[in-house]
Amino acid sequence: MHEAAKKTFRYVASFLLIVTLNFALPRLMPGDPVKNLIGEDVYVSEAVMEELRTEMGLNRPLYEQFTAYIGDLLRFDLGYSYHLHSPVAEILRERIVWTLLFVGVSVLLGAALGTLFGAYAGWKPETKANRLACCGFIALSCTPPYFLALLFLEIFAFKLGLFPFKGFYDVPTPGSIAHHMFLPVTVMALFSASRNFLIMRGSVIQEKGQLYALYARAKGLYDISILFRHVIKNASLPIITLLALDFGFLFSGALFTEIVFSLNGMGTLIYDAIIGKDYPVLQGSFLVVALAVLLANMLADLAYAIADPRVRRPA
Amino acid sequence: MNTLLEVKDLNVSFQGNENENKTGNKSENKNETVTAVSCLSISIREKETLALVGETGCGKSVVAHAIMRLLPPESIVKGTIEFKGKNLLKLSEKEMAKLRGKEISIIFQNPSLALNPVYSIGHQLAEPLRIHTQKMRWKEKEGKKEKVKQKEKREKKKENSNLSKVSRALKRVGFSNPREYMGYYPSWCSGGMNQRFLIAASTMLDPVLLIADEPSKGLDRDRVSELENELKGLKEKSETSLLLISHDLGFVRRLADRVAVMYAGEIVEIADPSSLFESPLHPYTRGLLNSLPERGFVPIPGASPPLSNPPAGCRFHPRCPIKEKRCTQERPELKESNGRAVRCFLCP
Amino acid sequence: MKNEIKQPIRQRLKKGLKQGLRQEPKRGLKQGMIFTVLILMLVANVLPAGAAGSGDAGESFPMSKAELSDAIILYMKVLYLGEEGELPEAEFLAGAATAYLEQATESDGSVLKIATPSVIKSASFIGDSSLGVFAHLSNPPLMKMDAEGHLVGQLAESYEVSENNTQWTFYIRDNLYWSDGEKVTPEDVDFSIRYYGKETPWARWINDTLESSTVSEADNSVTFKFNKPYTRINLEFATYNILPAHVWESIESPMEYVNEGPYVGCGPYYLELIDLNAGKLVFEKNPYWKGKAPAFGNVEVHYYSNVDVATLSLEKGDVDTYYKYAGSYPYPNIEQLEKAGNFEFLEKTNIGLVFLAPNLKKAPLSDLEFREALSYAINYEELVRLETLGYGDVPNRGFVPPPMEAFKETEKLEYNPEKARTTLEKAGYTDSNGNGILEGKDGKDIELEILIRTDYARTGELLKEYLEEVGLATELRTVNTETWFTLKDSYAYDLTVTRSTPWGMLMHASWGSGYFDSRRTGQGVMHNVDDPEFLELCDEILATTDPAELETCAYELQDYYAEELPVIPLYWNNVVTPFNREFEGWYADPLYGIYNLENFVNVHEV
Amino acid sequence: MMQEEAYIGENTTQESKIRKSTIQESIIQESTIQENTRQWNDFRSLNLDLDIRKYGKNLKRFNRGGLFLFTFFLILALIPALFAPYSPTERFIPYEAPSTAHLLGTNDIGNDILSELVYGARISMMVGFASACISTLIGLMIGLLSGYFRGTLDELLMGFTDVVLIIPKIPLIIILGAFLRPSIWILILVLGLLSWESIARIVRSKTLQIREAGYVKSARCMGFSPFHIMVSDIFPNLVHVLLPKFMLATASAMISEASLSFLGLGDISMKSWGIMLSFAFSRGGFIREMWWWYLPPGVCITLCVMSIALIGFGFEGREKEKRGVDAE
Amino acid sequence: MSLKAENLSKTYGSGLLGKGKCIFRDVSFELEPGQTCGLMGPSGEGKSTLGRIIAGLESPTAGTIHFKDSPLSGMKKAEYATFRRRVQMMFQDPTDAFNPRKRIEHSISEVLKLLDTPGTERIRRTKEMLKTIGLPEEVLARYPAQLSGGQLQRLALGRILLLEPEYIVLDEPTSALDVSVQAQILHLLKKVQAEQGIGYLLISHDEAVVRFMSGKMGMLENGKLKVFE
Repeated sequence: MHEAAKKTFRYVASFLLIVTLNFALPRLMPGDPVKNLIGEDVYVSEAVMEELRTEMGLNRPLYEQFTAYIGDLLRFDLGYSYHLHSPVAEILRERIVWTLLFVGVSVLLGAALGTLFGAYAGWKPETKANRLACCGFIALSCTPPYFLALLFLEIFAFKLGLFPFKGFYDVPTPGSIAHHMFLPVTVMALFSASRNFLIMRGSVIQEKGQLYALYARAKGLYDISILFRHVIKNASLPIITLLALDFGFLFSGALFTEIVFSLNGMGTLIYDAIIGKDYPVLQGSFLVVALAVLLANMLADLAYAIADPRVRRPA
Repeated sequence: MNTLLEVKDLNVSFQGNENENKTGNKSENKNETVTAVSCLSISIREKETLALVGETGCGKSVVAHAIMRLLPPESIVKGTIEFKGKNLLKLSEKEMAKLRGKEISIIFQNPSLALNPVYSIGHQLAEPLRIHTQKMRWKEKEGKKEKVKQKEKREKKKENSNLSKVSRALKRVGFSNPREYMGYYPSWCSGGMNQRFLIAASTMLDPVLLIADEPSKGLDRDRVSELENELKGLKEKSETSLLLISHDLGFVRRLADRVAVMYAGEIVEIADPSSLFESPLHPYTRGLLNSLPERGFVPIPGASPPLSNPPAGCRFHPRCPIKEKRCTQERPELKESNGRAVRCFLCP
Repeated sequence: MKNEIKQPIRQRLKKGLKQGLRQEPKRGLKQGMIFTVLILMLVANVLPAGAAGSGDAGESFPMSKAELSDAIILYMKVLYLGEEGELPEAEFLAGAATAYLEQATESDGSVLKIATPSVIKSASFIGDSSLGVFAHLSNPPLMKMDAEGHLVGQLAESYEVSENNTQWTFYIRDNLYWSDGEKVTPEDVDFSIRYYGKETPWARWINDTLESSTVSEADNSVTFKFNKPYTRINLEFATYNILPAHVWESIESPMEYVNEGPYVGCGPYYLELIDLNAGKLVFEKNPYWKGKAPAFGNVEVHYYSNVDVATLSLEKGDVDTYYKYAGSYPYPNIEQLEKAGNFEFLEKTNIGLVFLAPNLKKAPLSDLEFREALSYAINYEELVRLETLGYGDVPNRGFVPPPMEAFKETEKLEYNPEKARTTLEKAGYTDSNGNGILEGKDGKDIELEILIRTDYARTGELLKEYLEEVGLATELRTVNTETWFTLKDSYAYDLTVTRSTPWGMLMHASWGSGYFDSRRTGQGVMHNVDDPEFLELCDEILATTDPAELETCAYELQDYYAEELPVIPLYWNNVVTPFNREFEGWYADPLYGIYNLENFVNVHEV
Repeated sequence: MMQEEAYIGENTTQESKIRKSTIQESIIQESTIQENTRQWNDFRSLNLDLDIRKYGKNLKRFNRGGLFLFTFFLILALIPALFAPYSPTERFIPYEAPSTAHLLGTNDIGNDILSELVYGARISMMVGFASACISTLIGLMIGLLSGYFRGTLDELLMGFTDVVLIIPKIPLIIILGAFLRPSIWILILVLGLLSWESIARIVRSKTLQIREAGYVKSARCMGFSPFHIMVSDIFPNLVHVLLPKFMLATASAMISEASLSFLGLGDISMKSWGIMLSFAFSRGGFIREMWWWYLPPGVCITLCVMSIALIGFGFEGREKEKRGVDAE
Repeated sequence: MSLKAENLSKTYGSGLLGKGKCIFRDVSFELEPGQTCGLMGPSGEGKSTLGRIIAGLESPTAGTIHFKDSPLSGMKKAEYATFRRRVQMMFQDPTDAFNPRKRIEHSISEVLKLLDTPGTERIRRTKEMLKTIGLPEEVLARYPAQLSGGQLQRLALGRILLLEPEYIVLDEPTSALDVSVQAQILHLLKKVQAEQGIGYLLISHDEAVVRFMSGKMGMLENGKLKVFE
């Protein structure tokens, strides 16, 4: 129980730190958000700008802004985006659904693909096919993501004309969604898979050298069944941690894929918010991502406790 | 009594590591071949306990792994290992897999690591049952759909019978409430408990040959005597032959029917325990016994030679108190006389 | 919602799927693909959120969940059970898959599709700036600019200005109807203008200066009376979209009003749908449009967050033309499109241009001679060749490009490094310590910091090379647009490369003056000139509506540019718009390029 | 950029396990586990290590390929003049297709692409190595301190590390990239300052392990100062963990640099491969299908990163193999 | 002159929450120079922890250690430095007794440097030490991985002897070794004790070893120490 309390404390501390960072970082950025609000080539008098600044609460002292910010947070009010003309919470709710769909499917596919191939490649690392797969996945993980996305787009959407160029759908039907999401999901899944692959491979190589694997063989298990009956469960433990860590990366890291495929997701939201200094959106989405990662980490801890009996040893 | 296992001229060598050692001693580590076991011949009769005794690094565990064919594929194994008349080294991996766990079982020296940390004890104990009864199920699968329900029932029954078998096995190794322990995981239990689980798992299918690889290593005195009783009980109750590999002379003395002493990859002496311990022939055996506490910790000077570069002639000659000139040049053979064998020119 | 589709892409996909199934060698791959697509469909279907993108979309599912899973099972059977009987089933499935994409479409006429890199970030009709431009089609402003750059009426038939320039009367056309059948009235115009003034920050000036407005039912006119003279109201009102009063009255804060559509409009089309997730705007024909009947059932604006992807989709034929406000189709790709063969190009000199703005508040750029020398150091021809690939011209010293009203032919800028060097020497900038870098008046090495927005990275590189050629050390600082705004506002630069937009060239006292008048602020504005002569000129222009007077002032202004070099234009460029050969009748105005009402009623299929 | 964490890679296995076990089990149990592991390693080294050796060999093949590639790129970076046919700033006819004069053609302002590519190696690799140096240094210090002193300091440092780990990196880098002048040095600093957590964690867990080794205990017992112990006893034994991590940090920094360039946040005065690539996209190389322009920098990034990563993996593999040899 | 432990207790894992696990309570004993005190008990009962506490590597939860009649906790820096030299500990596992990345030579001379021994003196003392422990000089050039467990354990002892300790805590010094080597080490330990008058605290689970070495014997069981003479 003691450890659990410590963990909880650490999570809470992390959360508070994130909230503070979240508040401070966007405000440190240069540029006058009011000007960004008005738009290019428009003449506005100082008085009007001042008025707007007041309206946005940007000219109050920092600590006042901070208390107001915390207060709003407690009311689940993430503020209002003057760029996107909606309450941030609403925007986030809308976008998150899509990003979850997009990222979720990719992560699941990637995890499944990476784990399976990685396990097999780790089991027989010396075969040609596995060496090739390993090279391939390493190469994949070493490619800048946007480069891969653009290449995919050129080949499959432009050259072969199999998939559309942009958007989550053309008309909101499952068919259209599937058709539109195919390429971005493939790209993301490949990335996710390459990470999982390398870890799984290393993990299996390490685990299969353990004594229990040898004992499994001594019990009469044969070749690949040792992998599936004994090694894989041990070896996939680190994947749990990775998936949790991945979560944040995938939320924000989908950015490049989203830009290339013109997807209206969290990644582009964050990117636009940074570029446009849309404080409320920036804060809101950072908060959501950080919370998601925290949550994922907590879940990973739990999952770990369930999957690994070494952790939940009874007193 | 029939001979169950006959090992003849077993040679096991490992290809050394070709890349240079990080510590800088390039010349020493280059392309060396480690011959872990050379010209080893032993036989085990049915219901017999043969002990293989020797110090760390003398190659005794390699023998065990060679018999089970658990050595990595890169190792070079020569000679014959005949088990019930079949040469194990000639069997295919699949055929060997059928033997492992069913006919020949092994208990590893480190029970906590030999058990899979993420599966429950019950699951792991039942595993040999599942593995070695699978063939039946395959046949069932050929049946048609109408048999599916029956099959399911049978499977459930099988699972239940498996469970009861497991709990019986656990009881046998001294757990009064096996059902509770079946839900435990290896990391929750002490080394001694794990040792017993391991024994239970390995003897689940009443193997003809049980190999115990340093079972007493790392255990407390109390635990060792428990283990001793365990093995004694096993010997009495079942038809199992035991190949006991250990460095603990006292332990061996109490359990073995015959003892083989190994030094630097070779067997230097084979004898029954009483004659071995009372009148050891080989100078190494003598030295070894003298360094025991009860004989006043009289050490053998020097250290064991590296297996990668054994001395010429008798491998023990650099440390031998009674060596002669020929000991340094010629290699002695294992000479047998009235039930004992010894590898020394100077011993009758 | 019903009629929007019958895109070639769908058909192509359908064809592709069917062909794919028939092509023996690649069959496995394609089957796998279709299978995956089906699975994805199921996933998407099971996740209700996935389909909840737009409220009423749920009804239009052509297949239920059960049907879908049936299809998948069927498909699996096809995949795994033998070769026989495969084709019909596969065909059925290809049909099933494409049925989703097909979406009940009784087409009436074709669809005009426009690709743009200007992303719509929010479904806010008033709030989103890109959307504001695209909404000209559905809610045209009062005025517009014709091909020659003259301001003419659009919703307004004509306008009048009072003597003292405070009172502007607009006469509204009387054959205009909103898409809900209501007539467009002067009240709508009055409402819209006041509404903007009240609700939007950028039109706050209206609120501040509009004294009164009167609506006359009789001559269908609206009169705005301001508390100070305005001479460019006709231009200003070429940008404000007119809204139906009866709809927007009830909307409290329009900046925050987010709605995916439809919006009532009075143009030839009205905005039917803003679909952020699909990345498109759909315009539907206005049934009450009394003008020339447009040739297309729908107009769709497809936006892409990546320019390359936008151009790829154009090249692919997914869209018919390309539009970017104040921008051209990327020059390097024109050749590619020409090769593709099914595109024609509309080329027009941009009234906006790319220029080099010196920081006049800081030595050495505050020195005219130094600027003069600078102007000789730049190889304009190479810039034109490399930056515009020939779709541009070497600019005159007078800054203003030819298509603008009252353009005056001033001296062409000249590339003469020798002259640059001698000018610098004469002006006292010499390299006395022999390190190859000229020293300034304070004896220190001149190191110029060139601030560039990422779009002009290459220009910056070339400039650096040119300046170093004549002995001026330079440092490039690339910043993203937003940082650039901050830095140029605090005059933290020596030189900066930026561009003017058409509207920017016209704003304030026109002829680009809005960028340089130090009394102004704004995102793209340099506000670097506080020379009273210049400011006076601006005021003069701002005080008159008389064409002749304006022209004189304009000439004077251009002479000022040429003499004082408060800005060094780098190149005049052309706006090149590719359009699908299947359509004809295009024209472009200087302000909004091809995005004007004329095109949407006139362009038709060949 | 995205791969950043991918390279927690093979080490995560050990690391996470150690993390969990240290958290959940008392010190006694930990030491018995360590003891068990040690015994197992002894055993394995004597009898069964060949499997791992084989694996090591396999990795060595990767390693050799990686080393070869890496040396190639390193030579490019060190003496570009030897390989580049022209100066990277020399201008010819723009948009030339590959020819004998210009093996990879010319770009939009007529620079020889091959020369640009060759000269880009130095900058790309410098970004990678310099930022990896920073992050490794920070990670090493934090990991060492928290692993050696444990207790409250450990709690604080690791808590901090956890928080840093959670912060989404890319947006933060974009913010900082936009905020600060996009000079290559700032970029290096930002990348370096943001990617030390995984190194800190692995160093800490390894330090926790080494701390319990006999030679560290003896050193403490003999009165050596903590500083001396850390520098002279612990650090040398961390090198093999650090080296692959360093390599992987280098690789991910290079990818990050390329990604930032794509978003226009790079330093265009330093023509790295990332900048080249971003120009190839923004200046029409991609749509004009000038694959000889946009593929080479992309492929170079991938290959170079891969070579570095392979060396990193190779080190890890060798270490696995080494552990066995040591115990013999 | 003695090393005294008074009422030592140790509890693990106590923190803000939870009580933690008590390892032993109220353990007191005294070590005399030139004598061996054996400490036995089942594994996991905290023998090693007690050893570490006595060697000053860990602090007890309660109780004090007196070295030459001054308590450890109240020692001044200089005093503590002397204590640090005079009380040493030898560990069970010889394979990790030396830094695997350094030659033996290096590890040894580091210790001598710590003692501010001049260069020539260092060589002399190293040679002397090797003679004492009975190893040839070649071992100095080796890495730990190239030496056997017995050799390493000898060297570990030799390194400790350089510091001229008065007490050595021997934590299972032979249990990782083979019987024949164990005998060698035990004899060496006895020889050194006879020569230099060092007091040993021998921790072992092997009764025979303890009997062979020591006069006094303690049994740590269930957190309590029972002493037999």
